[in-house]
Amino acid sequence: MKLLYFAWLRERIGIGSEDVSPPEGVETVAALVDWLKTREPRYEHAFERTESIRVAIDQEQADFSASIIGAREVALFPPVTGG
Amino acid sequence: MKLLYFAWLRERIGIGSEDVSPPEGVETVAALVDWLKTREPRYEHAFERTESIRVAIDQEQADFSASIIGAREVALFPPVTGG
Amino acid sequence: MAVRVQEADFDTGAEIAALSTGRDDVGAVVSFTGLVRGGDVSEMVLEHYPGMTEKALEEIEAEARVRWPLEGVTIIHRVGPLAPGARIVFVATASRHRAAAFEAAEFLMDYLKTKAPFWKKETTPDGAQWVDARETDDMAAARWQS
Amino acid sequence: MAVRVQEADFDTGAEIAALSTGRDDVGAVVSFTGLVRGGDVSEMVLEHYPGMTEKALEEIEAEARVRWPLEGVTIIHRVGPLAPGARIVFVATASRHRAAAFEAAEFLMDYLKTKAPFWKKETTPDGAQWVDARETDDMAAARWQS
Repeated sequence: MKLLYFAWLRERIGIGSEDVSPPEGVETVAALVDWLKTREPRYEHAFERTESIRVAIDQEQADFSASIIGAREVALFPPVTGG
Repeated sequence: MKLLYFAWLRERIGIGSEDVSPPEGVETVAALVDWLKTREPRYEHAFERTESIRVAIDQEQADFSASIIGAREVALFPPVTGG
Repeated sequence: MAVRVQEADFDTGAEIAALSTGRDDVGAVVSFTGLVRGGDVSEMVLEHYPGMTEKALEEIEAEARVRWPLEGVTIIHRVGPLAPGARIVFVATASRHRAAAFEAAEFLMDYLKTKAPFWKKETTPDGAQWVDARETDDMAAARWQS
Repeated sequence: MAVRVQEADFDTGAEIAALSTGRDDVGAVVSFTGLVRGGDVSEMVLEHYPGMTEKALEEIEAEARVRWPLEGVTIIHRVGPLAPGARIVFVATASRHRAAAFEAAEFLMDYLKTKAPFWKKETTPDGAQWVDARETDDMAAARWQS
């Protein structure tokens, strides 16, 4: 599964994308984020306030409760500020 | 006093402007129009439906009840349709 | 000048750019361009009341500037004969924020449609006819009165 | 294509004209141009999510076309570094009548601001900072949901 990070989330994690294989049982965005936070302090720091993080699964907006099973691309980012 | 006519009012009266000296007692737009209607059939025809005629006194929108005493320029025209 | 009545066509891009050129406090420019629609109409002629027209447009602009924080306003209205597809009218508003620019532009058009002394005459296969004022335009203008 | 994401600047006049060129059924074109405001800001950088951005903008356009009778829509958003005064975003709508063109343009901007994956980073004397999302933008977008 490909993960993408944008804006300050990208900067805190230090990379824009990575390929991961979450362990069995990690089936939602929320679980994915919890698992990432256990990996390294930079993830813990990046995801410390999940209420200000948005998610897209395969380029469609989604919720933290959404399933990531079968997803090819999960993007995590702050609220958008374009326009 | 200068009178101006626009759009179909101008066409019905046959001229775009004229100088008039209304008789004493003609002190409002309504009285002016009534006096004009007595002059010739083309005025009678032009002003037959006064509810669809608008007026400006010295280039400011006004009502039929407005005074024309001291006015230099009175314009009569249909509802505007620009834009 | 912010208000122009002219026979000549105008350049929408240049007018939009002029509202923000050389300054960095404008965050939003909204423009409206009105065009002659064809269909049965082969030609349109715009008549106006020289002198009062400019005054009326300037009053409309002044009213918009009282209601919204605007950094700039442009109003251009063409007169004379116009073919289908031709530009008739242009309104542009510049502001720090988009809501003011949008609202002011819509207000300007609604007021212009009901308060500025222009009259349209259309030529169709049935001949030339003066366009009737639309009740929906009066309603659109009325919503700004509170 | 009606939706473009690009580093290059764009020509507002040409974009507005393109929506009515060669046709006579468009009576109204409304455009919005968003610009970088200066003040403390010396530079702005726009980041986006390639692939999803275009998709999101196309969905926003499709939603506008469902809600209003539009003859044309153009959305352009720049990415990369931008100086104060530079154009960032452009939205234009063409319709037979002005109310639809105005409403749709405002809707497109409100939705774009809250749903399209762009992020702004500003450089000020205090350093470079990611711009916070504004609650007023969420409120502006929410009013279209009924």
